[in-house]
Amino acid sequence: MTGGPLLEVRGLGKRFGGLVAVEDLTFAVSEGSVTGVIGPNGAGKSTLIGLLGGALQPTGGTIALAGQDITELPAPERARLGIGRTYQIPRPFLDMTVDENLEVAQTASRLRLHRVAARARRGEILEGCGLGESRNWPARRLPLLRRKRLEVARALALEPQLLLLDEVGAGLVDGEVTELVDLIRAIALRKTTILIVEHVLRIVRECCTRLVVLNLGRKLADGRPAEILASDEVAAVYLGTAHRPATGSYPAPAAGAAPESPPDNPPVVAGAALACLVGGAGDRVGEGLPLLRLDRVSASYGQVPALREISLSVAPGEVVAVLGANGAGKTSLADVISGSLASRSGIIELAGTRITGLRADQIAALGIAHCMEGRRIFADLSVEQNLLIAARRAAPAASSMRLEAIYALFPVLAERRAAPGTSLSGGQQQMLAISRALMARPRLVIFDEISLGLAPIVIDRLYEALAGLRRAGLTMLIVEQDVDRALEIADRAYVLEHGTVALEGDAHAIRGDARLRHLYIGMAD
Amino acid sequence: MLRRTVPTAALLFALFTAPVGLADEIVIGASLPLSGALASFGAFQRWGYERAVAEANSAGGIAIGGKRLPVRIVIRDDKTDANVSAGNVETLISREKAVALLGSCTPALVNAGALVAERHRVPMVTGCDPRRAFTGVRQWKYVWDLFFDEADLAEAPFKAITEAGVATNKRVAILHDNGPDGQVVGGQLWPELAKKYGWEVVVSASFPVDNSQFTSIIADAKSNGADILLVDAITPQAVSIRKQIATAGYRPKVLVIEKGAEPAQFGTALGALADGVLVGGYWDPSSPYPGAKELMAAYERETRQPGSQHIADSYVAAKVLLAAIAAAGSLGAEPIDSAIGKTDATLVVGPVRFDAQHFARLPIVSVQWQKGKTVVVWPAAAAGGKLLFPVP
Amino acid sequence: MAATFTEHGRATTRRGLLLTAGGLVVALAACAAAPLYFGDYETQILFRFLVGLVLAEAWNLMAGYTGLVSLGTSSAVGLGGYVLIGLLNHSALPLGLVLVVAAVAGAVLAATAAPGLMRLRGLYFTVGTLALAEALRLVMINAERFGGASGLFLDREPPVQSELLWIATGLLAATWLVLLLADGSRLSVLLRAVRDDEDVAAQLGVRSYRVKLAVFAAASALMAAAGGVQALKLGAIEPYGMFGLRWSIDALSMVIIGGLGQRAGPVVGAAVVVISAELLADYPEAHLALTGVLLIVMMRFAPRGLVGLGADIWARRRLMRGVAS
Amino acid sequence: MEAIASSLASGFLLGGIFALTALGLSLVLGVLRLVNLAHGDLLVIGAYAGYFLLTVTGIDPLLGLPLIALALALLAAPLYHFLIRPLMGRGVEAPMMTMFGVSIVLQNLFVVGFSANTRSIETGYSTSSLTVGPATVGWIYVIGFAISVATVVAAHLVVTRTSFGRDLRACAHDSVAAAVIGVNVGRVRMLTFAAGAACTAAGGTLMGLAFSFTPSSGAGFLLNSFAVVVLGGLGSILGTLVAGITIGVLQSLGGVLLGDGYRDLVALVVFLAALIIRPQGLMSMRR
Repeated sequence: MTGGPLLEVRGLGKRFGGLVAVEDLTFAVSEGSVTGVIGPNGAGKSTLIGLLGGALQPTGGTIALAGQDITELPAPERARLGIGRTYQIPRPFLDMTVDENLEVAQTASRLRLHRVAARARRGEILEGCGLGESRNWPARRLPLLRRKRLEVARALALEPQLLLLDEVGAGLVDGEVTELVDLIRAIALRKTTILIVEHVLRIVRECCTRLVVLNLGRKLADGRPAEILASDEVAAVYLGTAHRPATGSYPAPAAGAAPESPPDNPPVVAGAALACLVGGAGDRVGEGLPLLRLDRVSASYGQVPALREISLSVAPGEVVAVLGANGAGKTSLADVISGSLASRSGIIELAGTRITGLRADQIAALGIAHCMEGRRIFADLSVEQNLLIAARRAAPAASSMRLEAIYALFPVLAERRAAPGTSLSGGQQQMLAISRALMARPRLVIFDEISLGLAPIVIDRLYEALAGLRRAGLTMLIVEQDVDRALEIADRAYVLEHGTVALEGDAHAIRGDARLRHLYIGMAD
Repeated sequence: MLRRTVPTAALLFALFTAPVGLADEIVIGASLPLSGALASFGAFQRWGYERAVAEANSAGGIAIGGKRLPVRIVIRDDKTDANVSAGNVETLISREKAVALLGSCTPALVNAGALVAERHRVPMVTGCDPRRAFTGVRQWKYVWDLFFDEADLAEAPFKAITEAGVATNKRVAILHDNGPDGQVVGGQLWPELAKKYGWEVVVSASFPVDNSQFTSIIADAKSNGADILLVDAITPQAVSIRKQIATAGYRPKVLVIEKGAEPAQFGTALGALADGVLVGGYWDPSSPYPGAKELMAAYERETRQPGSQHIADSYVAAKVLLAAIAAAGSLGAEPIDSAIGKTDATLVVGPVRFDAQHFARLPIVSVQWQKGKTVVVWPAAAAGGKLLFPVP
Repeated sequence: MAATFTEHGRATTRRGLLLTAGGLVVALAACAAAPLYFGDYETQILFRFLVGLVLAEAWNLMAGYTGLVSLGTSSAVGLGGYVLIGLLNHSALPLGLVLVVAAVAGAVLAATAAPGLMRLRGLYFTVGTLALAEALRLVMINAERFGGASGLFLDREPPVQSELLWIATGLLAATWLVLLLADGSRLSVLLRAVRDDEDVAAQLGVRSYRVKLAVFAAASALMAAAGGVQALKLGAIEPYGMFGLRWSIDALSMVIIGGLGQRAGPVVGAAVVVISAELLADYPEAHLALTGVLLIVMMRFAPRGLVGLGADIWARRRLMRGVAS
Repeated sequence: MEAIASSLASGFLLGGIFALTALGLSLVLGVLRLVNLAHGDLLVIGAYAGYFLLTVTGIDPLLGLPLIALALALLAAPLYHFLIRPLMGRGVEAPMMTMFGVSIVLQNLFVVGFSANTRSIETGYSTSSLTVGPATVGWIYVIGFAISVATVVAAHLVVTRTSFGRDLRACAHDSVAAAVIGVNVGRVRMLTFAAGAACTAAGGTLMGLAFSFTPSSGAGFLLNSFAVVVLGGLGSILGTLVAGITIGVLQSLGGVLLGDGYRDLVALVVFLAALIIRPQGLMSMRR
């Protein structure tokens, strides 16, 4: 099935200023193979994709494609040689139709297809990627999952020799992953060489013929997937030990493998120490009265409805999970509560006070903190300034007390308190984002997709912190892709579908509800 | 689409084609810089033009074919842009059916409009365009200009200083803008004259008309010990230059600032710092010509603003044009044009007679700022005071 | 014209494209025949409209199609004007060829500036073009060889009004031809890809630099030719007018007022700007202030330009009618 | 020698004043992403304010500087509220064109209200000179430099050290995230716009003292400020100071070497070159 080396990377290095992202990396990819690149956050995986695709220029080493040195070639020329790539966060041409998105790649590619043949080929690719129906939709209308497929379809329209897939599995639920695996296998059958950067180990395990493990920009291991995934060393840096393999997305860590260098050794923080971060002590008084109540709230982005008449409530001290497939309206719900998306109708109340129509900052002042999707760390502020900015109207003594509590919760932030916020790794940025939400001493925190794109060990770390906050009595609304993680910590859950509540109830009950799984799988287009 | 567009377009065109000059009035047009860098000139000219027209109308209008017709002047703003000036003149001719035109100010704006008038064979009388800048464009047939000759302006300070018999080291520094007239006066004439008068040019520099800093040239002039500083610049730059001379600690004994130092605003802006500055002028209310004092008095009474010589040449240009229309007794371009050419009158700026190149030369006097006022110091015949020397 | 295009500025079908082309030919024929049924005045206004429209279409080609928002229109206009007058005065080339050379000069200017300017993105590009235009103006003011601040005069008589109008119509025809190519050919997806996301386009094999350069050069060529036609009409040019910021602002405001990226935007915008400037010039006391107020009001209440506003009103009326029936 | 020294010293000091005149443009560009095409006209307002303060009330414009700044800030706030705020989030062109409209209206108001005459603020110190070693410079340049540097440094401290500065930087980077953590983005933007106008007005008064001005002087001021802002890096405050002084010195070098006619050209060419070599500006690494 595999031939000679199609891609050869020798001594590849990339520095950003003083930061080493990739260092002295050497590996080869043989023709027709599916190679997986795995590693914890900040290992340099996305940088590698950038270097191979030509978006980034290496600071050392060479890259050869089919024997030709392409190190100096700019991105378009590499694409014309047959390197196609996808983006981790999909970047479709929003103002074009799905079909036109593919046409761009065809028009620019080295193959000059006739109009009719090109059109037929696009149809074929779109069908193969499950986008046949949306062919003439504007890409703007596509939900996230379909955008991810469009990424792949568009890269395929280049008729690539080498396809680079960057985290195509991130944020997908089980059923969706199955479809993706089938798709990748189908592509591989067409003799396209594939390089996958992936966190979702199921994809790696089921698709790859070979694995490369990166850590801190260097190659840690290289070999057959079964061997690599069984290796203690790999398990230690990559998988951590804390999390149970609940869904099968994560392989069981090798027994007894202790992490050699745990990223942030989680100290146990007593609930009492966190108390200064939890506002709304008085919220408990009126037992039975919800802290947050949404009554038939609708919202839309432009003409596209995002939420339809959603009703929901969160009691003081309660942890509520909001679940649902991509595009179900979870993030819109979070945005509507915090005021960053205007509602069109319905009522939102915080402890009986109507907050509908208030500005985001007014809502924040009333005690709702929103830890937004994508972290949204302020690049121009240091870690500590990122934290302090959220402690508004707090006396200096109170803010420093909160800072201390945060630093106890996430010691790594204390170490890097003077560093610019965006110089942190992805996991650390997420810690900062969570901490920033807490600094306001909120009565209610909305956590939106805090696990997205993070290594399992980091996610473990974050959820431990959330568990601590729960013990301290913090009211939380957790918007999460990862059903098991969320249901593990939540008291109750709502499952959204097409902007409405499809299912709600006790976390236990939801977890066992057959409809949950059905909803998810049914959602996968 | 087209079904809708055509009627709409037709309607729009009809909207601004409506009133054309019927034969019951005489329409003359002018495009003036009422906004932009030269807006201050435009304001003076507008007043001068309108006053002349008002006088004609209060005298009962002008007789054409035995019938006295009122005069209507249409003024459009050219925003100190030559492209707009040309466009305005076109509109004045084609839409307003102006039988004759009055000019804008400064060579760039005047010439742009004048070329359009010439092409459409519509007579135009203008001021504000010095001899070489005007006659250098082409041999005009329908456009007439009354203004000073650069040669006269350039030589006036030389004569004034020489005749006053004051002692300088005869080292001269020249700073001039590179506009058409600045180039002629500062770039060509002054160096030639310096040679003729036996002065030594130690610094000669040009700068764009809208330049704002002059520290290098001034420092250069200062370190070369020039007693005489000749400057040619428009008013905003003239004010800046005078201030920068002071801030550089440079004290020339003779300071000439052509163009820019003429209007009253120069003195207002600089106060005592204006004193001693020499500038050539073609008109002053104290000029010994009929109506000079009255004209300035009328301006200051009506506008409550200090006046300028530009009210005089614009007033006279309009007077000449109206007189020519009256003399022609016709609204035809040829009769009016030939009547303008025959102008021979002594008006508020002095005797006006056009030469073969369609230019009427206005005599130059040298005035000096003294105690916040301008005083004619040369020629002796017209002088109202003595030359202040050295510059305080 | 607008009807046959989608909102994204692309002809949906080949038939639509042909219809559009047909409509444009009719419009051009109407312009060319204007001197027959219009008086001098209307012909002059039409000429101004045509020159403005060419600038606006060219500007829209850059901003609306590839996202290059330029404040440097005047550099190409001025260059075209100077090249035209210079060549007419000092060579025996026929006028048509001189106009072509002026256009080529514009393209060369773009190609020369591109290696630097194209490195700039977004606001930086805009500011860079502004700086380029100002630098060029200052060079011309100081360059005695090219007449310095006094400028140049055309040695011969300029063509008569109707001929000028035909030349301008021809230039508009060329402009529309370029736009039809940009709209209808396979190139159009490349243009829009570069506008949407240059990095992604590059990863798909689009040589975005070349695409942008082609657009920049084509637009500059058209602008330079328009400058040439304007100079031909004036017969006298000087740097303050030909390289003035006004050209840049005019082109930009025409497109913004008409509707950025809207196919009919430049036509509507050019008509509004030229006609309102003409009407308001009759009130010299107020016209500048009114121009400013008009611009502010337009920005506030018609952010997608008049074409966008019209489309919205049209859509709402249809909706209302739908509800009623 | 003496001429060169004086020229360079003047350029250096003037460059400091340029930094102040550009500061407002830089702030507004950084926080609101607004290309303020009326910036030059705000400078002219500052100059007129200084002029009329002196001629009408007799208050020295330098003493009245805080008053002028405050007045402009109060004028700018409604301007933001009614014209710019509704356009935020609609791309750069619409607010840019709005400010161009404001610029046209302002120029027209100047002509109507104050006539088109050239003005200059006349005080004793605005025309007296100071000689240090081989260099002679105007007192006003020295005073203006001191005021400008003090203001720019103060602005830098406000932005980097205060909680308002923190809010401001957060808004500049991600206004939605800032709003969600409780920053009143609208208020921060309005204050930034007003503070920018205040700095601009102060700069305008200094320009009026050092030079002359007319209703249409704004365009020249605007281009100069643009050069400073871009060279310094959009939105960078200390960068503005460094860039202002760099441009001032380079202009003087250009003036000395090629003549004052090439002053602006030299600055523009350097500015273009800098823009192309380092689009982020000279000081973009750290604020």
